[in-house]
Amino acid sequence: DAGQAYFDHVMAEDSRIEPRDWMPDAYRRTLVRQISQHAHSEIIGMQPEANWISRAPSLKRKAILMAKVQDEAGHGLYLYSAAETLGTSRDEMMGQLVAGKARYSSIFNYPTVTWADMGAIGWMVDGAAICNQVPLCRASYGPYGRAMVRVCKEESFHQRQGFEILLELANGNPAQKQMAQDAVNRWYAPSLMMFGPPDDDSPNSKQSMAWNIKRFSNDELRSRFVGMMAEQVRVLGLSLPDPEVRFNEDTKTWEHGPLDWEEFKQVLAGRGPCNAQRLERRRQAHDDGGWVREAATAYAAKMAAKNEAAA
Amino acid sequence: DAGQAYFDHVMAEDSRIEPRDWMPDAYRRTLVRQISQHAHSEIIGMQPEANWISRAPSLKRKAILMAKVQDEAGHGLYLYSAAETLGTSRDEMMGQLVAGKARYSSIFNYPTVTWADMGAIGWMVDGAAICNQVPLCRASYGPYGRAMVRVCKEESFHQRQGFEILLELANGNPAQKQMAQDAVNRWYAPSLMMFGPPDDDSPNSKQSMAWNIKRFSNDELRSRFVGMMAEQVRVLGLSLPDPEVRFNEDTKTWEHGPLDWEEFKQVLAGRGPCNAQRLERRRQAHDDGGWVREAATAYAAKMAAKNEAAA
Amino acid sequence: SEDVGEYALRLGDDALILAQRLGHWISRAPELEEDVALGNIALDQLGHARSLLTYAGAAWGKTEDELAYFRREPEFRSAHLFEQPNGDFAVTIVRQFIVSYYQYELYRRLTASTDATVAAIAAKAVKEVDYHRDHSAQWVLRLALGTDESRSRLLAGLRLLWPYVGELFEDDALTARLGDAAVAPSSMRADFDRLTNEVLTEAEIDVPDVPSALGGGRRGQHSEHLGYILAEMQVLAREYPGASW
Amino acid sequence: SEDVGEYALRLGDDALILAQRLGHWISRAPELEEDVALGNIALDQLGHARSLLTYAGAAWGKTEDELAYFRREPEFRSAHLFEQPNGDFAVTIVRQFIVSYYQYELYRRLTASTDATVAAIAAKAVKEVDYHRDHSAQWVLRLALGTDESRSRLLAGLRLLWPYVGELFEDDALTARLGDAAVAPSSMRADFDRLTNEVLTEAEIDVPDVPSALGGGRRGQHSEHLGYILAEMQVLAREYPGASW
Repeated sequence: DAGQAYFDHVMAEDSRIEPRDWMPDAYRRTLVRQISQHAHSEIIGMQPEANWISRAPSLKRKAILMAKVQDEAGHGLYLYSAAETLGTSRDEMMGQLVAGKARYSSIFNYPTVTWADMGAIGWMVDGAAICNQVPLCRASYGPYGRAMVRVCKEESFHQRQGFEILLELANGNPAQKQMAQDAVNRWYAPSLMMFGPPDDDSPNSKQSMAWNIKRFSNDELRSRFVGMMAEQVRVLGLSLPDPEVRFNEDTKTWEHGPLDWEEFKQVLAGRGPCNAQRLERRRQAHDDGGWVREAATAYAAKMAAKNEAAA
Repeated sequence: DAGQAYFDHVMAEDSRIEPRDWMPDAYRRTLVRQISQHAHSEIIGMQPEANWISRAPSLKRKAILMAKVQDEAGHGLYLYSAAETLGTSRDEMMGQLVAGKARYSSIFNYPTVTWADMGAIGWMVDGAAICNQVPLCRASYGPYGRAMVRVCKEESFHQRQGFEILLELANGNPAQKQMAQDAVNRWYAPSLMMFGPPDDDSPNSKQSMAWNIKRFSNDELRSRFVGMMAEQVRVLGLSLPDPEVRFNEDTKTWEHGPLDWEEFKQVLAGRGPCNAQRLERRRQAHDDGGWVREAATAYAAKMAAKNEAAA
Repeated sequence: SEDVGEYALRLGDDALILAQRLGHWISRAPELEEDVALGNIALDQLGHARSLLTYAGAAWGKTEDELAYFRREPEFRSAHLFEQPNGDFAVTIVRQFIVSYYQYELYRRLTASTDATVAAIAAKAVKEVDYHRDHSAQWVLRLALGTDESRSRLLAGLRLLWPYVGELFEDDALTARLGDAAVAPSSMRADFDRLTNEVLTEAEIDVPDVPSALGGGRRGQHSEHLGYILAEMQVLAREYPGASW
Repeated sequence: SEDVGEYALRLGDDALILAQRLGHWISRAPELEEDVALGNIALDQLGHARSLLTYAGAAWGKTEDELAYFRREPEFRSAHLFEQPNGDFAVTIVRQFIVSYYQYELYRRLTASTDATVAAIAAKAVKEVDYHRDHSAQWVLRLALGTDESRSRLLAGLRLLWPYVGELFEDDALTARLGDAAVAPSSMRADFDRLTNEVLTEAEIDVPDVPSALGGGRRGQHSEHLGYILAEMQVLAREYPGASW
């Protein structure tokens, strides 16, 4: 029919679908899942960093960290809004998250045990997120692509700040340098796994590529990321905990050592060090805030009725 | 009548009234007020010391402090039980406390801002309490007197521990010694005021003396306490913040400088540094524990019904 | 001068401790918009604290971080209100309501301080604090007129925190000596009362009739809360003295 | 030997961190009897911690206080369960339920340790822990069968904390090397399961079907909570290094 034809045309042209356009149900469902997972990741991703706001070792770093975590709440807001244009409400998506029925990026189920983790998250985790997200700025669904443009701009700022934290530590006293290296060691493999399973084990990728909501394969993105890390880690004077990282002159791609996909699956299945804690904390904040949201709604209704009566 | 005659006889003999004996209403009311105030003081008095359990600077001190605060809960239990024999339930008394309708010793409305306060509270506050309480071991109401015997035994143990804390600090580094002196300075006047207003401003004392639930006047007890402090403070190598403390050879009593009774009244009226905080914390614990007490009651009822059915 | 330094320290410590308290809400707020809003307010306060502590430090040759991380409790000059725990959202809103109306009056007057640096810091701060005022007043109305539960929580918050209002408006020798470089705290009380009252009246609430707490923060006598705040805030900086971050 | 020291450190850190957590309840419990009971348990745990840390310290020439107050986070050996926040009373009871049944099996076996000191500490501890077991089991029953609210809170607590059970029963190279001086953690699991199950069955509750958390406490990899616990616990001692108290 006409809708499908227009949709196919948009895909072929690599142009954009907007909220009122017809779209296949599966496209809509996939997008809602992908965007809401991304939004959930921003929200849950606030926790590991919020964990160090109160203990940041200088006021400047405290301000930068606070602003960063706050930006993540903002990203969550844009992304939930983008998903809402597809007909699913934020309440519903939040409900799925606190009920433990929605996914978010597994990386946030690792604990932040030292201040250097603030650097490693910024540099590596945000770095990986950027590699993933820059192509999404051209995603075929308009509101999603536009949200990603804003998100990516802020993320690259965050990545630079993370790099600076590590640089300062790497140039600090031996204990600080050790703290930085230790954080890089701990976050290296989990950040590589952020790109998802290897291509030969990634069943949904093909359809998402056809719909222009995925532009590069998991392994392509991972390789690009490894290259970025390998170059920048030298500036830091630190090292990656993977002796097999190298540039393959034949394939012109970066290669890395084997990853423990068994651990990845464990964490994904809820057995990460902080899965229960992250979810419980979100649930608690949601539950504790229930009476506040109710009050705001009741007040808005009263004011609306008053204005109505006055009009 | 016969009840009054027996009661008067007991008072004259300085003997004891027991729960089933007849007693004047005013005697009963005064006792309930006095014993419950004492119980409340034990309960509220846990807070200033509990404030340092988590930060106690050695494991030995932590254990001693924990045991002390726990003992105070125990004292609260004995005293509420004694008051209950007069026909007022613990629930009712607790209800009055959390509603802000009952009094407790004003001393607990001062904050514990350093570790040395653990020493000063033990040495001075418990010291004053003992001066007040030892005569109450002979109170005319039996259950009260017997509760006081147990309380006093533990209090004098606590006082020695407080003295030890100060002694250790006074013999420590200069900052520790300063911390000790500073705590003694802060707790000195409030602990003297624990004996209540001067005799010429203490309207209820006379009746309580007649009923043998008060044995010495406020000023007599205060003077005795000042003497005790004046002697012990020399062992500590510290000083009392009152140049007018001296033994009057003529009257054979200890004298001290003027006290700021205006501040005393302010704190009594709720304007102490921690009045609101202490009450709120007790209320919070009481409210938070509501569902637990309900569950225990419901469970007990179910078990009773089950046993009934089985019998 | 040291007097101005001491004065900047008071204001800076108020802002720093409040920022520390508010920062706890980020990732725990009742809705995402409030994670953002409370985060903004915390950032503003932290910004004011940094300017004020930097200026205060100049009097003693110390940096903002030396003042924030290496002073002990009695050296802090924050008033008790700022140290009070977050409590539930209503308690936080009440604290914000008192603080922002107080700080607005303060910074508004300080824009005319005879001390140019204080005046410049105040000129920037007053605009931000005006937004904080609006944020807290809106929430006071929503909670007061929203549901029975929100109203009763708000009233409880007001009773809990109103005792700490008095300390904010106490004059002392320092503010007297500083004259027009500072503001006499008592001179702001009438405007504070009038403006907070307007909001409370619209919220159908009477000013709580509660006794005033004793205070003492400006002399380094603090509530029991400050020790915990500092233990957490300073732990890492103190573990690596002299390190750069 | 250092191996026995390391083993004592594990058990001592478990007890120390738990005592620190439980101590918070004193003056905050749902009823006075529980202020006393939880205080008793905290004191028992602190006592065990002191014996164990004193013995552990002997291996490196350190005192109990040097170990408690001057180690950093990665040097602690507590399992994650002990670090978990108190939560509401139900969460604390669930933590106690797991801990006390685990510690009972542990200390019961350690009374036969080939290390005489470990055996002596265990002989004293097992009696106390037996009381902790009884206390927690009674409360599991009361909460499970009391009211709807208490049951649902208890179930939530079980789901929250059961993931940390696995770590307690993990063998590693150290426990293997120690042989009969220690207990192979995995060897206690069956008895733990059987005995906790008896209580849960009476409480009409199924063992929660939740994934196991990763753990790592024995290798110094801790939950995010430990840093806060240590910041508070160590603040004063670290402020005056070398001081005597």
